[in-house]
Amino acid sequence: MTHTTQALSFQGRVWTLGDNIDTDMILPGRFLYAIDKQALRQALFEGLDPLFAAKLRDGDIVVAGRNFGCGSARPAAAAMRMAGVCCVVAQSFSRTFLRGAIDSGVPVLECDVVDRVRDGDMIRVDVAGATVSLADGSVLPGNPYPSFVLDILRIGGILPYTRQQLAVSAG
Amino acid sequence: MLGDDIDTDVIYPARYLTVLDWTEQAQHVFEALGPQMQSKVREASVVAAGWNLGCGSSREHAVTGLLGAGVRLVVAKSFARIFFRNAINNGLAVIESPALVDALAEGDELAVDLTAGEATCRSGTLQFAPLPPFLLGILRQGGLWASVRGPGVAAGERQ
Amino acid sequence: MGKTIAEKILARHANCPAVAPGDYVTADVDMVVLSEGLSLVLEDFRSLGRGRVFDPERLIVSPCQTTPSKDLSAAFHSLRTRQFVQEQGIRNYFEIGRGGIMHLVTAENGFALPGEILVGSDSHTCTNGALGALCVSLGLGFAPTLATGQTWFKVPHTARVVVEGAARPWVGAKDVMLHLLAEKGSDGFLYQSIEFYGSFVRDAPMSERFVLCNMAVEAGAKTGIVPPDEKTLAYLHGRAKRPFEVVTSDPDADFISEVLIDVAALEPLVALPDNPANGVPISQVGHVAIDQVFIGSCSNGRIEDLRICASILEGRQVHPRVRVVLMPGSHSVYTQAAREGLLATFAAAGVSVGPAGCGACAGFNVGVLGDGERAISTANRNFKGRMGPPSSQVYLANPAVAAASAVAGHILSPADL
Amino acid sequence: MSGRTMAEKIFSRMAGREVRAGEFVEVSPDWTFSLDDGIGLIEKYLAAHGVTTLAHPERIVLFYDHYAPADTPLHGTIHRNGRLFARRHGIFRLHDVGDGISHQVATETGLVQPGQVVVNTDSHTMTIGATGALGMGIGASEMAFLMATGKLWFRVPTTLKVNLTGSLAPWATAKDAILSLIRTLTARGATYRIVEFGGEGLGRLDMASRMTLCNMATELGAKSSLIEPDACTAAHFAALGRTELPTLVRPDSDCRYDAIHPLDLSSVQPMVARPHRVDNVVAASELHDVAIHQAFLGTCTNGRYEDLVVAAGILKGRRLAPGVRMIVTPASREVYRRAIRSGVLEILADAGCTVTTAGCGACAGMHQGALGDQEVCISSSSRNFLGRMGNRNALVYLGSPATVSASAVTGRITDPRELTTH
Repeated sequence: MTHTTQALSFQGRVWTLGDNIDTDMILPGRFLYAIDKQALRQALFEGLDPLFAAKLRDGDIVVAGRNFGCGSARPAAAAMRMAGVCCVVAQSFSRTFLRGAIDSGVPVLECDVVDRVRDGDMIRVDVAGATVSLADGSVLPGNPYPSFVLDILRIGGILPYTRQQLAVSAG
Repeated sequence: MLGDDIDTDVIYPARYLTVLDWTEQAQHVFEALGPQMQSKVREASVVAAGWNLGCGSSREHAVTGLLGAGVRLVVAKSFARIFFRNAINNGLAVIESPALVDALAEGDELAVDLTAGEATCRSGTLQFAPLPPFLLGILRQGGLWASVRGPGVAAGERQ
Repeated sequence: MGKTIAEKILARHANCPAVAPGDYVTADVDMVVLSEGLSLVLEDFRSLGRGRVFDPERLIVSPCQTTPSKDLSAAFHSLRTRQFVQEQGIRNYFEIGRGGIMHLVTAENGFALPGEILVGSDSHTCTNGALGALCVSLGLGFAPTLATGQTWFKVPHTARVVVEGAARPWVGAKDVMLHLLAEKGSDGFLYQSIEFYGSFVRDAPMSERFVLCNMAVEAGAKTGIVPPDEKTLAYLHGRAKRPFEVVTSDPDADFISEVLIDVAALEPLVALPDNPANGVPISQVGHVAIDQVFIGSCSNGRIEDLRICASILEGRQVHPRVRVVLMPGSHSVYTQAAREGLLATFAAAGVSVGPAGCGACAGFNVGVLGDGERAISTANRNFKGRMGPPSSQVYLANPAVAAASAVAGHILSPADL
Repeated sequence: MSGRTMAEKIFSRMAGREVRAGEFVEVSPDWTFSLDDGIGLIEKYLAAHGVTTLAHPERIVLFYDHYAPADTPLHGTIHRNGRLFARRHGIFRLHDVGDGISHQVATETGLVQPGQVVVNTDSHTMTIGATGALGMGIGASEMAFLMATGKLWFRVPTTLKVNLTGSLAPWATAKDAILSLIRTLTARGATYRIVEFGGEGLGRLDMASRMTLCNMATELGAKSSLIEPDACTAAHFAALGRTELPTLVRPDSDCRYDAIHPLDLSSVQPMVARPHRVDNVVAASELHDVAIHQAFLGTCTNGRYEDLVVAAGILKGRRLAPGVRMIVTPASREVYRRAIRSGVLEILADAGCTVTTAGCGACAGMHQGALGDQEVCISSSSRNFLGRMGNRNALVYLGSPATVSASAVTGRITDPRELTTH
């Protein structure tokens, strides 16, 4: 059973956000049960700034302050990845957002770096090593994950991870 | 060409009633009948149907959606009352003539003179009862609102 | 070293002697609580190649977020949920007209039991911690748990919140939580389990305990728990679906923090837009005209809440410029409200009563606001765009303040009505 | 010259001269009703033509019944704009969320008087014909034109008379009567014409049954429907404290009808309209194994207190069939209040019914109650067109409140007499 794995280090352009960015702001409630998700792409972050989603390009990195993704347990991380965000760095994540990100294989890292970057900066995030390297060469430590969480992220989320576990136990 | 008793739920689903722009409404015309019919109506400028076209709800989108799709004339054996009324008020020409419908086939070219009550198509020229002058007057000016002399002139407005 | 409730329950379900905060464990779950949200992960579940759920008896499914299906997408998800329930032989299925909000239906039917682990997609799964269970939301990553009956947990630190004293009139658990949030912020208890203690909790009816645990998530907590006592056992008597074993924290358990709240000092609070942690005492809210009042949700949609609203609306009329949308938390609450004449009071006052369910809380269903409109809500969240377009605003309050504001047309304490 | 029909008399009063069927008149209706599913378009037309003042705001009433409470941000905004519109123009009244369906509210409050002309952006406006008033549906752009100019053109219609005889057997209702009439006359039996219900059988029908007959005349293609005012009409208004009524409009004994159709109420049995046409009607007893997923009781056709009482009579002490959900949407707040006070609502709730906020509900697939693919619904509403309740892959059958309730108990379309005989 081969699984495509994803590297857990990223180089990308930064978009900074503040504290307490909640999931109603990121993913408006009306989209959770909508079958046609196409309109979701433009409505991402509608609560925060209706124009924000259009600025996102593939490979961008969102850097935020405290309690990112608080509120409802809707799949906000997966929606951000759909909009091109490859990684999210925040001083702290809400519990449900962090679990949702890991389960959907969206690399996120807790690291207090939001005051050290500006929109448009290029940074490197090493989720496995739990470090964020800034343009000025400084490297800041983040919260490391246990190996099994890194395995989940590498394999792309809890689903492929469970398929692998089920195959191993069956094999 | 359409059958009898084509209702306004089939012509225009209720969930798009908030769509106000005619060309946007056009995308939802005949959605209940499936994409094949939808594309046909966009190419046609004349729609023909059997008895009781437009029965059911009074939604005006059933008419303005057709106008948005480029339809200029609707010929039917008979019209439901509100559809007929909405058509005239929005400048969509209507002809009530069972004979003419029977004489038409999909893809035909059709020329009509509404005032004289004359229509010529592949199988020849046919007479039909023209609309009363009062209604022709509204149609000629492109509908109810257009028949009011310029914007803003309303009986209720004190000059 | 003593252990907290969360540590004990997780250790037992991960069958290891003891666990400590920060450990990662894989534990068995006793109950999975779902709504029509089940349909959102069906493709994920099928992709696991396991045809059957781990145990149909340990799932409870109660459609409540978009029901009665408000549009085609909602009808699609409700239908897929029904089909999956039939296919898997899930007996604990509560069709509309018998169920209501999943968390209330779970408690009412004795599926949340002390010492057990209860998981679900919804972030308010923690509500049933009021019955001494460890209740944790898995978000939409619960498909693997449907197949294996297990999931991974990070063992949380536990905080003690001690609520002492007797509340003034029109002050209740909702105000305790709005106060706690205002003090500690919406990430005050990040990743932690909160255990509620104190005379207020001891004397409070079960409905108030559900409110405390329900809003623990708004403070960033993984869950909230009220250690079981005789009131819990009385509630579960005749309801509990299985035998259970009460689990409480050891006296010398290691709590990461302790917060003391003196209820007697509290007046009703109102959380200003756009965060539940923006709570201020109602006397400082000033004149805020409102367009809509929403009464309901898994926070304050129980019969006790409806009784409070009816006592205020009795013989009064809703302000002409205001519309009140009220959705009982469950169908049994709806039927009980009909029996007690509460619905008659609401109808006479001009309240629009809708079917049991989440209602207007999250903009999924009906009761959505228009551009620039303001609502006061007994639900638990008022983020920007929560109940309508981003330009609309939501204030959170307890049921009494909501009812009084409905009459006044602006935010008002019932004491001043 | 022969006598005049009710419609000719009403149009003559409005035109200020004697008019006959076939003539065109410009009239100022006594009442102009608009609904939340039309106000958006109306404001667009008024704005596009720079109209700032309305001709007769004191005759305009707004009703929120199709999207109440609002189910999307856009509908919430349409409601908000409508409230500002009402305040800005000083219209007569706005019936907000939960008050109920326009036709029901206008009739039960006595707002509309016999002989008056009411225009509304809804094809079921003729429901008020039960009180002897003339109700006609029009499009939104035309409604805007009427609000701006205060006048609208109409062609005076001919009239088709339905002569009611006998009286309804137990478990046969006015809905079954109108369904059997539609079967005989078909969906275009009365196109452009007024349907006037009269005859000796009328005296034994209550106001609710009369409203059901007038309501579904639109499914015959009728321009409107009317019932000659009688003792029941007078009692209806007397109960509302209106003893003095305007001169009651009655048809002249020698007026000319296009046709007179007999309808023997005593031969009526429970009927069902099958998808997807309202005139595709068979006796309920002929349908044996049509399983249903949803039962819907409500709408301006059969959502009145009397209809909920019929449902409670069948559901009392019974439960819905497993796998069946029943949605009950009272036609107005007043209906909801009476159902609570009388204990009817408790019976319906105990049986497992889901009661939603007063309004049109699931009828046109615009609010709670949408159907999933391949689902079957038995509904007390008036239309079962393809996709009518929102989903073109679902099937809608129409029946009386008794048939709807009996079917909800058995799980398949059932003649109510099956449940009530043994």
